[in-house]
Amino acid sequence: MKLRKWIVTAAAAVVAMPLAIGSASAYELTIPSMDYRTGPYAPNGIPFANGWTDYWTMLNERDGGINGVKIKVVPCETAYNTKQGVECYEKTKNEGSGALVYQPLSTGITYQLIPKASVDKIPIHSMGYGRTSAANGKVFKWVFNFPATYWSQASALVKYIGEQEGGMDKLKGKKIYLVYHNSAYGKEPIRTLQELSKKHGFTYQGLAVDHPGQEQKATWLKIRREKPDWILMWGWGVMNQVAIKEAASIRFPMDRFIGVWWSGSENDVKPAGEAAKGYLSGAFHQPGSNFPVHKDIVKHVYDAGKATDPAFKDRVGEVLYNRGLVAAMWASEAIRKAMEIHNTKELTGAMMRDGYEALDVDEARLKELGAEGLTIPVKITCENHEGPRKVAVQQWDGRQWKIVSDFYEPDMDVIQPLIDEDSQKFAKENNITPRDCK
Amino acid sequence: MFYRESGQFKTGYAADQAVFPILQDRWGVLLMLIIGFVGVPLVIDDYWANAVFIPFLAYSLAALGLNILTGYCGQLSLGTGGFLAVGAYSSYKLMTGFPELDMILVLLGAGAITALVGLLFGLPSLRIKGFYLAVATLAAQFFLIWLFYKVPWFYNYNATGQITVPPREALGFLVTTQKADIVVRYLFILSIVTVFAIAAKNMVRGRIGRSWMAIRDMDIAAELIGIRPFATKLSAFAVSSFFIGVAGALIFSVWLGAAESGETFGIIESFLVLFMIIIGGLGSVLGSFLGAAFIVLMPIGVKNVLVDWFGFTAVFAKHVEITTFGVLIIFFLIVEPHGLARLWQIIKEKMRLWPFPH
Amino acid sequence: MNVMTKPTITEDHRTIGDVQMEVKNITLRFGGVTAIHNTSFNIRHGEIRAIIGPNGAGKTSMLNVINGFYHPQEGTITFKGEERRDMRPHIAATQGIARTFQNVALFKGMTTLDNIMTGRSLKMKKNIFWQILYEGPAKMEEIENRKFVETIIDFLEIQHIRRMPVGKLPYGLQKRVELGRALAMEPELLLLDEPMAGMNVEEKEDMSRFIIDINEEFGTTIALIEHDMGVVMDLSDRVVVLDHGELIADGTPDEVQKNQDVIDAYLGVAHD
Amino acid sequence: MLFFLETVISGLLAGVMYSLVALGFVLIFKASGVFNFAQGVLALFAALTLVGLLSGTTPFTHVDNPALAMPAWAAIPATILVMVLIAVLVERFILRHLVNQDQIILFMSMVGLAYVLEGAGDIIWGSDVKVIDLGLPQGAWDWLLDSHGLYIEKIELVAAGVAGALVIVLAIFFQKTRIGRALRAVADDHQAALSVGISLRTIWIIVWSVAGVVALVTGVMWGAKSGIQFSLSLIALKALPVLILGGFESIPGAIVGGLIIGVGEKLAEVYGGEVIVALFGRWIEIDPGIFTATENWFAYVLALVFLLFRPQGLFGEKIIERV
Repeated sequence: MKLRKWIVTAAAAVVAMPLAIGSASAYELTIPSMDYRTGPYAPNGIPFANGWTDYWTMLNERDGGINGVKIKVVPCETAYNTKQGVECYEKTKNEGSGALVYQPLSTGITYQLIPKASVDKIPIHSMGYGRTSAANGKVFKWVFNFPATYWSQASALVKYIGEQEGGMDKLKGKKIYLVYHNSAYGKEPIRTLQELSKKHGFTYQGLAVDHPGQEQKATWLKIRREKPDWILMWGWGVMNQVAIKEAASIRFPMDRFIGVWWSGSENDVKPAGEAAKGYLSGAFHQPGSNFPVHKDIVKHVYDAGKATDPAFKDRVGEVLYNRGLVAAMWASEAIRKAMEIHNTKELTGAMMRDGYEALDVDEARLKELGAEGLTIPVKITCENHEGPRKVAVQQWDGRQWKIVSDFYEPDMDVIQPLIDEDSQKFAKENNITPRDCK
Repeated sequence: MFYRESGQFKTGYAADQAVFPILQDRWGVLLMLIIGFVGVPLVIDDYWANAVFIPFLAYSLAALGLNILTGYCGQLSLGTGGFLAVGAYSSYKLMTGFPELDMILVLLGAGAITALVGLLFGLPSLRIKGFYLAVATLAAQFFLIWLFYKVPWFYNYNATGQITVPPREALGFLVTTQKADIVVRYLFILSIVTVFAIAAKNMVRGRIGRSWMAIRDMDIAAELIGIRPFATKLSAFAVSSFFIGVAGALIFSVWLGAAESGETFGIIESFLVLFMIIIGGLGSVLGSFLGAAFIVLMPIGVKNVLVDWFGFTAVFAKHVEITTFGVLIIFFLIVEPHGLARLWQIIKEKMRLWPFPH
Repeated sequence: MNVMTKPTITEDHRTIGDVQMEVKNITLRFGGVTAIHNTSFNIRHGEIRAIIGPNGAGKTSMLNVINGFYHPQEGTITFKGEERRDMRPHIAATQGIARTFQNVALFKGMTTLDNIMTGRSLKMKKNIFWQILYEGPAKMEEIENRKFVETIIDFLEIQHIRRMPVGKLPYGLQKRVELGRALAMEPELLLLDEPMAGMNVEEKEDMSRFIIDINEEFGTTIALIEHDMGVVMDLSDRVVVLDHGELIADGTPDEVQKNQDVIDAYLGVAHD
Repeated sequence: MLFFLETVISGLLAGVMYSLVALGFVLIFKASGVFNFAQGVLALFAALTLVGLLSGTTPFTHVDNPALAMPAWAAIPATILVMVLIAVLVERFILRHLVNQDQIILFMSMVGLAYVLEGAGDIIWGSDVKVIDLGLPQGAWDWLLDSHGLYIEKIELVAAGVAGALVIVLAIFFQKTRIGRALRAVADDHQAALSVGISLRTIWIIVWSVAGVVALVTGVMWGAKSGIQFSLSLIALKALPVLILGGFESIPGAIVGGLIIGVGEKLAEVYGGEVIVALFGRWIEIDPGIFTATENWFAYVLALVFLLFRPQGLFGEKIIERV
């Protein structure tokens, strides 16, 4: 074994691909950053990656890390491509003292990493994306998808629609259409919506748009003809911008057009300009940069010249930026919890997982973090990896996004059976015995 | 000096027709096989296996398949990604439909199904040629990807259309999923690729290979000596698709473990595999391997050098990598349009004569 | 016109047999242009038959009709006793008609050896599974055919270029390789389209020698198109003369040479 | 019926957008036999450059500096200048070295070029979604929608107009100017072009520059619909079925082919589901949404089927093979 290790090191050095220039110096918390700042989805990847990275940099600069331990962010460019994502994972997982958590940022990459995570003992936080049934912590020990899944979101958005219509019973006979990206991601809400349509008696119809979605005239002609009452959209990349423009062109009322939270960023509405006014989308955090934490970031990161993307300064606080920031914030809290549980400052992936499972960020803690009201309180348990399951609706007012509704809870009567079914299927296929969460 | 054929006399046509008529070549190949089967497993780790060796081998097989169609038979195809997807999805259906089936049979089955699909999409080659055919194969690419999203039967009606590999064994060894030992997975894919490479070499040096090349070089003349163009083209489509289908099954089951049709087997795959055979060498088995090595290793190499050595930011390095990729492709096309395999041949010629230049 | 119909022994002791191919009333049109008009002639076993005529007379089109590449609008082709509306390339190939081309149609990316081996395609029957295995039946078949090909290589004296890609060979050698590929088919009827075009005197002599040897040693019937009248007159037993797609003369070299129509055609006298 | 008309009109107008992309391909293929796969990226690059100049973005740092912003009358010629520069570079560093190579080699070099331009575009101008503001009209044509209930997008009418004008300008250029005639000669015979007294290299540069201008127009028109971003480069894939339908060398083919593809795929997407349900719905339960997202492949299949019946394309002549 020793020989093999030695040969590995030698080979790595000789073939000129330094995998791990292991700094033998002080322990650092290794946080990989699966960026996608290139490729067709770069416009969405850049703000998220900046939010994620800036928060860690801010912790280092302001507090000297977490409990005195410095954080090392290891960026790796995936270009939103599954294969490059796998390469990134393999490259960064042993970096330094070992990666602590992965935020894969793509449904495709998440599916790749789920089986790897349990073998390599590194937790995955697919925040609001990825495999929905991973909410079942009994089966998916290493995967977390709080604060809410696509299924929960679909249900919450239908609740919002019901409220707007004057009650869930008013949904009967209404038409709700789903315009979705023809991919695994886009198909996520279909089953939930089908179940809900049975329950509430509305008509559901899915209209797929193929990647990349530059041309969707026919889809919108259909919508113009069939006049649905509401449209939900699971879109991604250029598809969002084109869809919003087309909707505006056929004069579909924007305040009856709701996107998933990946279809609700500044990028998506800007090309449509004024016409996008009133467009809605799901959200689990506030946009904007008026929170103390943002001020700290600008002060300690941008003004101190420590930012990876200095040109981004004016855009701090964009929807996707805040999403990256919130993700990093929860991860940092999981680190604190893990250190507390295991009473050590040198964490491993396995300890980090325990930290995530014990995560409890309430209002008070949010305030301490300088993020009061930025997002919802999160509490994770062994069996529930989805946490709070709360979704609000935000609206574009022509200049910025604003949350315009309460946070809705999904209809778990419909969703829980779906989660159980899917996770049990996974457990059976992969010979996993569900944990006992007592 | 050491690469000479003087003193090696062939005593029969059998010896003259051997794959590697020159002794040193035989030793070279043997050495490569020993390194591949014995040396690499000693040092391989997750990164090298998952990011370098397994993708390299899987893509070599795909490149080999495309090279049969494009390099040997002259039919330009941009549908490789779609055929890889057929291989992946049919292996998934076989694995979940017949859980007892040995992985080797699953691979062969996936190859056979892909061959049938390849035959179907090869039919237009009866009437259209060149770029027109290439663009027509794009129809296969887009249609197949769409089909695997749209028809739930292909992904066993699960919620999203993602397929995930179940644990399966080949000859009693677990070869799929993350639980399989990485060395076993590597050796499995290496064995499969070796067998297919030998099969390819045997085909291209025999009658069928000559028929393909005859069609490529001048289909009219070939027809007049009794080679039926349509049947020959179709056989190239079938064999090529078989190889690509097995490669797709391997990419899904042994390498990635999960796949989504458009995401994993998109149009970009078609171009990458085409790059491999053009940079490696059209109409060369060795070239398929060299090209796959180049295309798989180049981006990783550039990335590691730029990020780890020169401290570029990941994003800038990625942009530079994309640009460099393009520049290198153009550079290679200009310097040696016949690919790395030809370059290697020229080096060998030089060595044969060394130290006398003429 | 004196058309021979019975088996005859020529001065050089070759046997010229029955009619092997009968071309009857062939008319070939492309759109509005008539390339061949109502032309009939025959080719007999073992003879050397020349097809001559000025440029654009329809000679190459005639060969294309004979081996099935063009499909005439009218007429029939009888080969080996079977009468056909038109010929098909693969039928021509399987029944023993081989051919060379005006502008060498070799497989440029392949070596001399492989080019000639393609000529054996129809003789090799082992299916793809044997070929994948290679060792065993496929190898035996390969070696057997290789032996045959080597005799052709020896016959044509091209041993030294065996392993060279044909694209790089000089023109004269390419023509020879092409002849070799046709011979590898063991044809009964060999069609040669200007086998000596672009050759110097020495090369022409070599080629003439090969043609005579093929005819004498293998007994192969040969139909050739050639512009060099000296060669045609020396080699051929009988000559067909085409002009503007019409047959204007058919007979022995001597007869044809004296024919007034032929003289006019070659001198470019206007038709009326 | 009105809806059917609407679908057809939308299809025609979308078709014009496809034609616009196909036009760039045809120009280059006609003059140099190069299948320019980089045309889509060229459109992206041109549009990025224009936006960069309009908003005064500093190259490489991606910081907007309003003080450096150019007005449109200066930015458009400047962008054209950049496209000419690219033409010169392409000739100097690629085409010149690949004369007389196989078409597939030239094709792959163009894919290589696409990578180079993609990387360069990102490095120079950044990869955010950019909004182009040339005062192009947005939304539906209100009068038509209000009084007749017919929905047509203004931007697409403008695009159709621009495309039409572009074709007329190109036609005049090819028919009436000396260079244009030389370009046509080159398409037939390289030697002939030399005898006209214009070097092949000059011709390549000119034709690439013209294709660059077409790319700029394409980029602006498509960019107005979706914002300017990387995905713009993928419109090249939309042009390919148009090309096989219309032929690689025919400008009228590109136009008519584009229209056919546009109408065909709109009708398929809108009515395909209904047709399938009507045909097979009796026997099996079919989700009427099954036939959505077909726009990526339907055009290819349409072109393919067409090609099987008419291998020479729309305006091609039947080729008689000779040996």
